[in-house]
Amino acid sequence: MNQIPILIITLPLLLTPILLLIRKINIVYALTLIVSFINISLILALGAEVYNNGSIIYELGGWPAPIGIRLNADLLSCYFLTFINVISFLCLVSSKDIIKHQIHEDNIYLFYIAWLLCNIGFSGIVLTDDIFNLFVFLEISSLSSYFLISQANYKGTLLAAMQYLFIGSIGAVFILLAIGILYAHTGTLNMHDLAMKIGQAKFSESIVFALGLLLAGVGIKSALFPLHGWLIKTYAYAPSIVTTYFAGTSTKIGVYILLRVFLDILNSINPLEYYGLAQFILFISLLGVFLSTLYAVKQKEVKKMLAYSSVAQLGYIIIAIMLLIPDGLTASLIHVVNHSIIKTGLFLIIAVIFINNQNVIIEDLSGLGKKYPILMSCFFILGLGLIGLPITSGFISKWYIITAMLKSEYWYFTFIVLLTSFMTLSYVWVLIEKIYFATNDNDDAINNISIYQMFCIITLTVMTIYLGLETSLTSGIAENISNDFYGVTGK
Amino acid sequence: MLYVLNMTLFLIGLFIIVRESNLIKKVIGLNIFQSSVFIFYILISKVEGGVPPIISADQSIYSNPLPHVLILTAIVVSIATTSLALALIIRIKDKYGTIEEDDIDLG
Amino acid sequence: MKHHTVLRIVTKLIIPLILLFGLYIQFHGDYSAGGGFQAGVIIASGFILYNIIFGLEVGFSILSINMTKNLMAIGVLLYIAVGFMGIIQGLNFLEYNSLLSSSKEGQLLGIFLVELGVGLTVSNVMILIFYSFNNMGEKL
Amino acid sequence: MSMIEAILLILGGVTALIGTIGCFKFKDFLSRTHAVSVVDTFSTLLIILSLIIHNGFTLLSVKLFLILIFLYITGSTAIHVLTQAFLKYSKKEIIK
Amino acid sequence: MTIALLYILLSVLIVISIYVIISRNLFSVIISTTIFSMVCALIFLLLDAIDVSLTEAAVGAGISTILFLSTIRYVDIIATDTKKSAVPIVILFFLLLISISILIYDLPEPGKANVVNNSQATKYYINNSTTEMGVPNVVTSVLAGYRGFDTLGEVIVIFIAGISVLGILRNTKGRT
Repeated sequence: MNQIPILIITLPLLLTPILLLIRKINIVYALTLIVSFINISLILALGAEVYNNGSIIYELGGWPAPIGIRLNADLLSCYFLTFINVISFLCLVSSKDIIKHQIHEDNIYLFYIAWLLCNIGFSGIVLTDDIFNLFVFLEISSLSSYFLISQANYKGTLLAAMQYLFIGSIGAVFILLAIGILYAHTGTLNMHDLAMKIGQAKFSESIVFALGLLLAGVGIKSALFPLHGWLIKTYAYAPSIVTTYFAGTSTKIGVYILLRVFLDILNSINPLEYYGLAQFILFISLLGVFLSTLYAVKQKEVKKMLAYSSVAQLGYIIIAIMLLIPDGLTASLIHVVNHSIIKTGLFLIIAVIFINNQNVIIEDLSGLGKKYPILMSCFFILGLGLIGLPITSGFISKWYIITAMLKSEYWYFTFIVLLTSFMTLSYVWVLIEKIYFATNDNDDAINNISIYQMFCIITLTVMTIYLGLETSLTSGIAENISNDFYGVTGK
Repeated sequence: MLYVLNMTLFLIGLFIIVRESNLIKKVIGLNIFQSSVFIFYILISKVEGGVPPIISADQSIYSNPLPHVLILTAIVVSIATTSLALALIIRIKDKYGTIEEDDIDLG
Repeated sequence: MKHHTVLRIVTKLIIPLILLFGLYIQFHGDYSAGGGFQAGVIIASGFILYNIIFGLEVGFSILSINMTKNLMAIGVLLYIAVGFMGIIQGLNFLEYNSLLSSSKEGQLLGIFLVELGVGLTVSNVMILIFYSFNNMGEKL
Repeated sequence: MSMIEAILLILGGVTALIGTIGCFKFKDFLSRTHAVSVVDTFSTLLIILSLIIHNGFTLLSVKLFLILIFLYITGSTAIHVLTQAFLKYSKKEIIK
Repeated sequence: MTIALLYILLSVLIVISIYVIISRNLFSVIISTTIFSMVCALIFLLLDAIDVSLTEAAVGAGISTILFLSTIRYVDIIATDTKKSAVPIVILFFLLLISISILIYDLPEPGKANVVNNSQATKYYINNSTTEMGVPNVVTSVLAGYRGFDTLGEVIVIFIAGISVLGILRNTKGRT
């Protein structure tokens, strides 16, 4: 029996109570890093095996599918697992100096425990093959993220955490009710079993209700356009390292659930084609892309600007999925990874430089080009990636999205994508102009950027360039996944 | 019809969370909201003429135990959320001086 | 609460009953309603009642905050350790057959240990939450 | 036998109802608690007695008897504490 | 008989939740939440879910009341009226209620949900719990045995609640 899938979840899990017993910051930090690193190597091993031999199914407690819970590691899970854990590891490596300034000393070990648990939640969501188990892991990640957010000492932090708690719980309860309705119609909770039985069950209106609830719940988790309010506040007021972590992972998990539920489990009833659901989401997200880019241009605070930009980029991902063609899915999967890396890098640079600042406004960036030459060239490259200019990975994902649009019936959407790219250019340019061409009047001392933080930022930048030049890695796997999804139904 | 009453409860919970400004009442609304979903699960688990799922020799029809297990887990999640929310409320009162969401001024 | 004679005597009278009921729920959960979670909550509420009547200082002298932290970690560890027993013996995670030679006995022991872990964690978390809510200003 | 059970059960229900009506009918706090506490204890006794008769002398009846004792102790203590609190804080705002 | 009682109890729940909306005194709101939980426990009991009923009684009426009461020691007991207008949201409420009622009309009535209650997993649990596990209480055997991984998740959730409350409330001073 291949034990790797369960070790990815249980190894960090075994560590968390031990960390609570130890409570010494340095040991806690070292152990967290070691286990995260082991986890990444496990995931890479799992990914290689899944890529070569097909998906791995792990039955917990030895009980077969509809009776017990099982894990299912397929290509999509490994794809998400890899980048989420890599980002988590890089953020952890660079976290130590940052959180010393932002989090109460006695809380640091709790902070790392919660971080590990949040990551376990993400891994569990991605790996599980049981729809109720997915809800449980969703709650694990949400609860620990409420805690992580509340730890900053900014003015709006507690309120942001509270509002995220309410909206997140509403989303979770929606998903819970939807699972209940699906269970009432099929009598099973296993995803494979459910996928089979939902096709045989007779059509009923309550399934439509369940779909609506699922869409709302997933939309809240992935900050789909009208439900994105929590994201802005959370990103602006969380501890900056937590913002960095969530920018790359938390909303992508929402995208994963959307893919898994709507394109995999419920595929046999074609949920997205009911009443033009796909078109509805398509137009809403398009509006969202446009409006949030507009907001981003208007923002004065850098974190909020990047948060609005995240909403816009998520809009691209959703639009690409909702084209309902294999190329669209490929494009969205590529963009998920590329955007995560770029956004994590940008937030990480902001977090590293402005350790003590409550709000980072654009003026604060003035003249940083001279103070931190290496960091700012990284910022420049990542900014280019955000716009989608060549030699960066952002270009590749924009390219795939536009190709997918041209292939589908919505070719005229490309204009909007180009337009928003120009708007992105305008707000990224404002930042870069400040960095390189504005003179700073205040002489703040230069922060010591530790070698580890430097390493993480350069890694992310190199990844951006590498994925922009060598596209076979992401696009090869993404094409495999989308062929799996659409190949079966022969669309 | 029972489901309609249940969904009324569901919507009232949602209504309280969305409309109320007092954070404690919001948390109570969240509890009501979650309870309505618990009742939904238990409603579908009932078997006519069944007894509680404790196996004994003189019974053959039992209610469905699986939703009970799921709801046990969900109740735990609900109390965890409630305690976290209440802890945040105490801190909010400490920091902003009020627990009325409308009155909190971030200015 | 020094002058509430009735309250104090009655509390002393019923707390053993509450704890006993909690233990009954914990260990009789295989045969009737109940299990680790319910038992943990009931035991915790008995202890919380004691704290409300006699003051937190007395409570701390019985079960300090560090102790509750340790115990809740040990509860989770117990659960995960039972799960890992399966992996060590080449079976799956949480496969209780491996615990004893007979499969049925192994399952029974596994369920017993797991419920014990749940009960330990839940009761200590509830007590810890109560402490945190009522002991502001002192070092937690 | 079942006749006695039924009568006890109905009596218990009716007394509990009377107690609740009393709780709403009376105006001031002390008479309200009086109505609830006295009548409630009696109705509990009646109901549990009827259930014990229904079950005969089994383990369940012993449990019911324990419940009765527990309710007697806690119920009267609760009312005692409530009244004490009223006497102590009646001039303050907490109780309206 | 059971169904009629269920109607009554669910209506009681609705009345209590409307009282929660109307009342501005947090103390009475919290006590009515306790009653809400007790009525929920009764409903679960009527529907044969004895374990859930016990849990709801212990958690909803026990621990969560204690936590709420611990919280209102620190805050104002009277909630102010919200300034938002009620009319549009009430209209929205009834529109949603009507549309949901139409949508869920085809759900199987309680007691007759055969797809769920004759499903493979349920039958397996009931037939094999005693022989495989030696545990007559099927809920316990499913909870800790067949779906033990969910319960592990449950323990982690409560563990997170513990560490979060500890971390959030640490070192906060100057409260009355």
